[in-house]
Amino acid sequence: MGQITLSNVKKSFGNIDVLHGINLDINDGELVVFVGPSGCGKSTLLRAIAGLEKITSGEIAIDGKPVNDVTAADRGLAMVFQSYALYPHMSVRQNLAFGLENSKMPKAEIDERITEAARMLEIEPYLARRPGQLSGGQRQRVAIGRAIVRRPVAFLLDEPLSNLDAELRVSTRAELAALHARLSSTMIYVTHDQVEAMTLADRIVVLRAGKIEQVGTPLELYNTPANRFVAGFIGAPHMNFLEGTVSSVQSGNLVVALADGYQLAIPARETSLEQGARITLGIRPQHVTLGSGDKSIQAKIKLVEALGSETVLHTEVAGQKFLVVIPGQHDLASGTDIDLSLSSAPIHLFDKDGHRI
Amino acid sequence: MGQITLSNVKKSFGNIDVLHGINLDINDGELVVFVGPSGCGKSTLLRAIAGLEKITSGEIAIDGKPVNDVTAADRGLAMVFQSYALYPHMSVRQNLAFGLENSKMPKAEIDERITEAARMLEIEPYLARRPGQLSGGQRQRVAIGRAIVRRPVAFLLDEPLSNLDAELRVSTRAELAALHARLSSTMIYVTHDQVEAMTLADRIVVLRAGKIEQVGTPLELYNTPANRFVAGFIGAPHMNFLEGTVSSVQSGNLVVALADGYQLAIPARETSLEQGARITLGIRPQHVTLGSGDKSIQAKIKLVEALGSETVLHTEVAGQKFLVVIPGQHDLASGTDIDLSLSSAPIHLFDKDGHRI
Amino acid sequence: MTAPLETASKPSAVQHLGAIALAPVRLVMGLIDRPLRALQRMTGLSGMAIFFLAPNMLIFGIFVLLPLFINFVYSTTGGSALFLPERSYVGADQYQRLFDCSNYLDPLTCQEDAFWTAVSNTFWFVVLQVTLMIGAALVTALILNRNLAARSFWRAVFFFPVLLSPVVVGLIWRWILQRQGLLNFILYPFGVDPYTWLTDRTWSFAAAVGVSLWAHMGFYALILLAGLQAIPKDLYEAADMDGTKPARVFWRITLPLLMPNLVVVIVLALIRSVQVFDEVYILTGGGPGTSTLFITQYIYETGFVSQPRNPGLAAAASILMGLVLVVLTLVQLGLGRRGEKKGKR
Amino acid sequence: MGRAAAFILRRRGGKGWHWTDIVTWVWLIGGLFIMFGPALWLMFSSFKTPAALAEFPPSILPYTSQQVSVEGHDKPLTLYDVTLPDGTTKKLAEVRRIGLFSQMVDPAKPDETIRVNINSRKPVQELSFATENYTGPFVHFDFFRYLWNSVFVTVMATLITLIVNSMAAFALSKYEFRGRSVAMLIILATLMVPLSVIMVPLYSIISALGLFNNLWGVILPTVATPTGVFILRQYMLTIPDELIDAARMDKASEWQIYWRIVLPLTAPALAVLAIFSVVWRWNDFLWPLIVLSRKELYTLQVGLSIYSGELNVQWHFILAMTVVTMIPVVLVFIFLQRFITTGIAGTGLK
Amino acid sequence: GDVRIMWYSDGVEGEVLADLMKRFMDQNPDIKVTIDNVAFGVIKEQLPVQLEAGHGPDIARVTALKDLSRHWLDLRPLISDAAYWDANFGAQADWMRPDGSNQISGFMTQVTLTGGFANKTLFEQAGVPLPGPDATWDDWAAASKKVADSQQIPFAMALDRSGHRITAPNIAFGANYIGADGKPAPLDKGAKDFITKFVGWTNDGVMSKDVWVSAAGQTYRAAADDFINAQLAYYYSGSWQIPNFATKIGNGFDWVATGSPCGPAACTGMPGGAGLVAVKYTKNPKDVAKVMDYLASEAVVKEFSERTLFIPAHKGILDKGDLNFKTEDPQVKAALDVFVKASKTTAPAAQKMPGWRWADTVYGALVTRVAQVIAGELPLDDAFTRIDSDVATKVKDSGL
Ligand SMILES: Nc1ncnc2c1ncn2[C@@H]1O[C@H](COP(=O)(O)OP(=O)(O)OP(=O)(O)O)[C@@H](O)[C@H]1O
Ligand SMILES: Nc1ncnc2c1ncn2[C@@H]1O[C@H](COP(=O)(O)OP(=O)(O)OP(=O)(O)O)[C@@H](O)[C@H]1O
Ligand SMILES: [Mg+2]
Ligand SMILES: [Mg+2]
Repeated sequence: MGQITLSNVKKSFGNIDVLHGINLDINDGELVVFVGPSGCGKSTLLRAIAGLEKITSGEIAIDGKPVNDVTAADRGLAMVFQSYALYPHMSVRQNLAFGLENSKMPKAEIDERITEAARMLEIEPYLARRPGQLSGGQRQRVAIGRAIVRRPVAFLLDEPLSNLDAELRVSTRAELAALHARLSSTMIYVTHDQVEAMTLADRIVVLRAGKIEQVGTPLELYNTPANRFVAGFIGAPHMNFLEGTVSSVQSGNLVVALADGYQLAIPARETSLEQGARITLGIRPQHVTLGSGDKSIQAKIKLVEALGSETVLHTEVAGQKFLVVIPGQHDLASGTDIDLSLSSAPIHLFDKDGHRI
Repeated sequence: MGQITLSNVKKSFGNIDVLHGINLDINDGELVVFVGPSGCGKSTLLRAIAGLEKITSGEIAIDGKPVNDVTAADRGLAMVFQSYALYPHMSVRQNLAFGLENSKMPKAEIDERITEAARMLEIEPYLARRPGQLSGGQRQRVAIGRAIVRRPVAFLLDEPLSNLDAELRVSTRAELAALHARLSSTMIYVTHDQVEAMTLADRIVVLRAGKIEQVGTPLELYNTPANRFVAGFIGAPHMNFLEGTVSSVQSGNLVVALADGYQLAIPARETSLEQGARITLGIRPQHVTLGSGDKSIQAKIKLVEALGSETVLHTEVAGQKFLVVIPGQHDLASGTDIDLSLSSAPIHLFDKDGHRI
Repeated sequence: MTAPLETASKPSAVQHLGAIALAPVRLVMGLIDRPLRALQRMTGLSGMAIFFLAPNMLIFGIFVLLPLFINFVYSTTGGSALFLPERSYVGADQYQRLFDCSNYLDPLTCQEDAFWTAVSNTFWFVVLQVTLMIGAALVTALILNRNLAARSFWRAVFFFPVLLSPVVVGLIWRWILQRQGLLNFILYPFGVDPYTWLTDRTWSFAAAVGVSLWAHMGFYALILLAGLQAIPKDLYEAADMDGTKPARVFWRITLPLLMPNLVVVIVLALIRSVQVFDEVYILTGGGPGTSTLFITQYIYETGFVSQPRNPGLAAAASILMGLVLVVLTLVQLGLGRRGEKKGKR
Repeated sequence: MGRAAAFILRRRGGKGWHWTDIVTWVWLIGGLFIMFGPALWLMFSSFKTPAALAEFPPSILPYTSQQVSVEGHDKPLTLYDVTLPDGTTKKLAEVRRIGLFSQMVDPAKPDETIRVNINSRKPVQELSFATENYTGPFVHFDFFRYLWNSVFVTVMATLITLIVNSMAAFALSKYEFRGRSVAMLIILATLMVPLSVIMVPLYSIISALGLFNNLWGVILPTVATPTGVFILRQYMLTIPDELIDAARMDKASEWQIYWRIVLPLTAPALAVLAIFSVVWRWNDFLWPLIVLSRKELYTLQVGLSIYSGELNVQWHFILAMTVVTMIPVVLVFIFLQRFITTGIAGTGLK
Repeated sequence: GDVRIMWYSDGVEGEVLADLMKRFMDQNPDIKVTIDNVAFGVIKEQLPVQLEAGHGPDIARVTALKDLSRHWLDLRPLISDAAYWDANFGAQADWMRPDGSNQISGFMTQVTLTGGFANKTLFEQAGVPLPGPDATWDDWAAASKKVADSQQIPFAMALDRSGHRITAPNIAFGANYIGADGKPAPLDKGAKDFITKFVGWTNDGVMSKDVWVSAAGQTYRAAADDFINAQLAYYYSGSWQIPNFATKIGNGFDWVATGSPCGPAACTGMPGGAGLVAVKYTKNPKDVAKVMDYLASEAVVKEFSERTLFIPAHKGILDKGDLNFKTEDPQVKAALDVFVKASKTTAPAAQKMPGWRWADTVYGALVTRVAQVIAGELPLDDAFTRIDSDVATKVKDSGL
């Protein structure tokens, strides 16, 4: 009831190849989040699973049965469209009821489900309105509501919360999580929001240009990204990358020379790195602290962004951009030089092809 | 050149009142961010300024001249629509060029501007496509591009980055900021993203149900929210509120009794609080630390969300929900009791009407 | 947030009536749904496409295609009998006769001089009428689409002539344009001498064009009006924000997005102007001389009026006319196809 | 008043007259005269007597000569404005006309006859509506029966047209299937066939099906109009496919998509087609004339046609009945045209 | 049983017939007669289609009598007194039966005769005397021209745009369309003479050009409205205009029927008219015969004619001359009398035309081409050859 298997799914629009062979197993009841840069094929993949887009080759199976030739209506999934696609001629209530009426549900139950969904999404006051009379966020909530009243075996959610305010987003996210827990239905969730991805996902699938880069639990991806792309993509602000060359390899220790001569000693795992190899160091902005010390580098502040609870410093280290996030509010002027300590920072190493070492 | 004044602007759709008298002065070259819950009237206000929505009463003036009767085309503003509103029959390039051709700009300059905007928004590969052949995020970028190539006296941006991935969002935001700095054009920016609001805004306008709640610089709003609503709305995750009553007022110190008998001593400014007054304490989740100490309370962990760089604890304090954000990853199980220290936390006080004390 | 309960779209009396009238329809539609779902499972989407197309095609096949085919058979027979079994097969004789000309540019050198006169008259008529028709219908639709006071009244004004039967249309205008007609009566005070508009070759041709424009313009304007409504409002808002002049909005936004509906209008206007008959027949009868004799009148006279009738020749002429129209329409659609694609969101 | 004027003369955007406003009003006023004027004149003419109809120069309003009853004459006499030889004018009644002279009396002094040259008299005209043009036909023919037949034909044909055509248009606009272009082509190709051309074959088919002298014989051949399919299909092309996708995700069957999503969103085009269909079927004349040869089955238009004889056409009746038969279609138009302005298809999308 | 009559009306004759049939049904309760009133167009264009398909009414009022004659029912064995029919309607019986048979198909509800009308008032005002009964076409042309010039009216004379109408003067000028084999002969001198003269008149403005150029092909156009509005001094049309003039002219001016002007060969009009015929596909031939018998009976024919102001075909009635037309207008009575009288002097060549199969073919070609000449599209000589070739083609087309 809700297990989805993609085998070598490819999709082209004319001569534009969008999906290049996707292989993925989604377990029943699992909540999988698709992330990836804009235009990488997330929506297309979702639409292919829904049955709205004919795939060019490969196979999609639901609960082991291939569904390539099953129409969208018969696959039994529900979807929240990135563009909402609300029925403009129906009131919000009718929009929500439509799917239920199609499965010949008794009127009373329809009403009950609508009431519940409307309460949950805070759209009760608008039930009688047409989509054209709603704000962007309200429309988006109706689109979510239309999917959840259905209680299908699997949900496909395409950036469902992108137009909601922070507070509503948190509460709706929590409601979705609760719903997922309650119905134990499979969910495929596309989002650009790091927090959503990290908190909701059982597994995150990182897509890039129509290919899967890595699949794993949120912390797996955060702590051990398979490559430079994933490392940069997971975590906000993104990981800092410093280019360097291996200047010496000692047992358990690696010395890396950065662009302008800085030398950085890094505790290295068993490694096959040669001296002189080009290498990239990855350091998350949150793991850098102010102050000089053991492993410290000098940086020049370019820009200071105060977010209230934390401050983001855009600095330059050895001629390369380097972000630092420090908690609290700080009175730092741009243009000043500061010392950054990396002593408590886990350092990720990537070879010249971007693979994790 | 871009100073916008709103005096008592009201707007109703039929008998639905959406804006209830908005007064606001936006200075030339200022970047003002509108935030507020979904459906509070941000888009409507933006559309009213743009001249797309006739206001019911009040006056809108640009550079001191009332523009109530000036058509949108003649107000000389540019807008990014929440719904994009791209011309479906034109290629991306034509979409971008359309506004420029209107002002009879030489072809060479049009090309130059398009090239620049396309580079900035990373949409060069799609210039020849129609909007229907783009992903959601790509469309949104085209919508932004269409506004920025115009270089108008004022930009109106309605959630312009909502469908972009984190990385792109950061870079586009930076580009917008640079653009703003370079053109020194006024910008009104609607967003639900805290980071965007905090980093971009000269001033933030907090709207709620068609009324302005507070106007101020980002840190003003963060540090001294005028009321409970603003306090809860600015900052993510939102501020914790603990309900309590004043149990004693000593000079310079206030003792507040929480629901289940906890007593909390707070350094108070000159205050006119009576003993027994109902009061709300506001504490930001980031300001709470683990461990017992001077001002500490006990909490029970309900849920742990690991975001990688930080961990969000959903706890219960004195029977009320209480969020805690602690940096790093922690192995805490839900259900356990922990001690929270408030010693370093600025505590906000709100009276029973929600006003800041 | 305190949005009051919805009052904006309180159902009007008409909507109530509509709802009551729709209830049985709902029921029926609901009842058919179940078998159709089964059908859909069995046949898939393309099967459903056939299902939706079938009733139309069936009726169409019986009442349009079949007669058309029979008509073709007619064109290969001779004699004056009306029903096929009594007619003799003559092969391509009728076509040969139509094409029997020593100089195609001079109709009088043809065996069927009337046919060629009609062809050339029809050609000029079509060129003139279709261009004017599309222009006028477009302007009317655009104007009626504006936020006018008493919109329905204005719509009725422009649509009114469509309600009149061709006979009445022809008649009114004959009364207006004849020597002692209303027009001369109105113009007289302005120092215009009474003129016999309908016996002047140029004027009567212009009158034929004008009257058929008058009679059918509302029809096309209405199609375009519906098409204009289908253009999303936010695009106009975007264009407004882009500081677009009305003329440019028209050329760059309205026109391309109206294309699918404009194609309807162009194709229909073309076809119907080639088939022009009734009102012009009443108005000018094809005169003066043969200056407003059009193909359909030729076909009608050959097939039904002249003694003895020649249905075979009439059928051949109609088949030729149809062929020309098919070609023209294909060209139109070829041009329109680009527009259609463009209009898609 | 000022506000009313401001409302009526509402213009584009704000202040001042934009050129489009001027074009609009020129077009509207011109339209009022050119489009509506003749029709209005037709309406007035329908109240004219046959003599007044044939009169040159035509009058705009229906006038007749005024009659007076004069003592000593059984019948009312026609009143004239007479210019007497001494240059004065007088209102006199004509007793009889003999050649170039007419004998007239002053209604006040009925005994005295005056001889007047016929060129110096002019009838006194008064506005008078020849209502017998309207009442006459009700006596001559079975008006309500014809009306019922017309209504039946129009309603049935329109309903079937709308359903059958919209189904076909749906298939042709929203599905990809083999033979789609061929079907479209066939439909378009047959647009070219004027009815008069296929009349005889069609007649054979109708007789073969036993539909001769049957209202269904009038209805069926008209309902698969290619025009309708074409109009609807082109309009449906503008409905975003994404809405159909959404409905499919909502487990809607294709039939439901057709009638719950596509049909309502096609309302403007359906209204247009409904108006056309009603007008066409109501005014249909040639084809019903062939199929219906019994007067119990006549539609109004066929009934009306009996006033066209071989050598004489009784225009006064035809005009009056044209006006009467137009009333229902005008009402239908006024009712349906409101649906034309409800284009909302795009608003459900982001 | 049921009897259906398909009937068209130019005036009140439909109501009169309905009246008569009501009376008939009162006397014959077993027969139900239904009158299907139709437009003349239906009779002309649709009835043939129906008849060829074997449908059609039981009785129809038709003008294309000869052309459709193979569909008519032979009433001879069914009617009560064939001799009465032969005696009174025999003169026109040939117009409506297949060539070479002695079938009785029906009878003429009305005979018409072409003839002229003069606007007496205009003549008086111009001081021009009306030409006498033996006046020629040239006399009328000259007189009318004088009237037109003095009274400032646009045209002196008009002749309906119709092959049938122009055939009357053609025959008066000695034309004979019928060849030795019964098929159309090429145009002879008589026809060419008048046509030449006619075209000359239209060019000189004596004859109204408008009515002839205002249509193409064989379309019928009448100039009656011009006459009614006193825009013509002399109008050549036919007896059927009388009721029309009566209502529309009223006492606007005095008008008189003049009979047909003379030509070198004869002074003749063209006969014509509509016949009531029985259709052989009827299911109740007996009842049909009863209805026909009733309608053809002397009293009924007399009443019908008197009320409709039609000239009857019934020889007995005409011979008795006691027709009392129901009108108060003395001009109408006078005019009808003129036509009744003229009907007795119709030239034999003219008498033959209604019963001649190819008459309409020749008429059609004449109208089409002469109109083109008048419109200046075709030289006269070309028109003559075209007329001949048009007719020849048609004859060939028909496959006979
Ligand atoms: N045409 C309309 N008719 C009636 N109410 C409307 C209409 N358009 C908007 N509203 C209502 O006005 C309010 C404000 O809408 P607006 O679009 O300005 O909200 P918003 O602040 O932009 O919200 P969001 O963040 O969701 O986009 C909403 O409650 C909405 O339902
Ligand atoms: N109809 C189409 N024709 C051609 N290319 C298309 C079409 N639809 C989508 N694409 C392209 O396919 C790629 C994937 O699109 P998709 O909508 O799946 O992206 P996405 O991952 O959902 O992006 P976003 O986060 O911006 O929504 C994009 O580069 C887009 O330009
Ligand atoms: Mg997407
Ligand atoms: Mg909004």
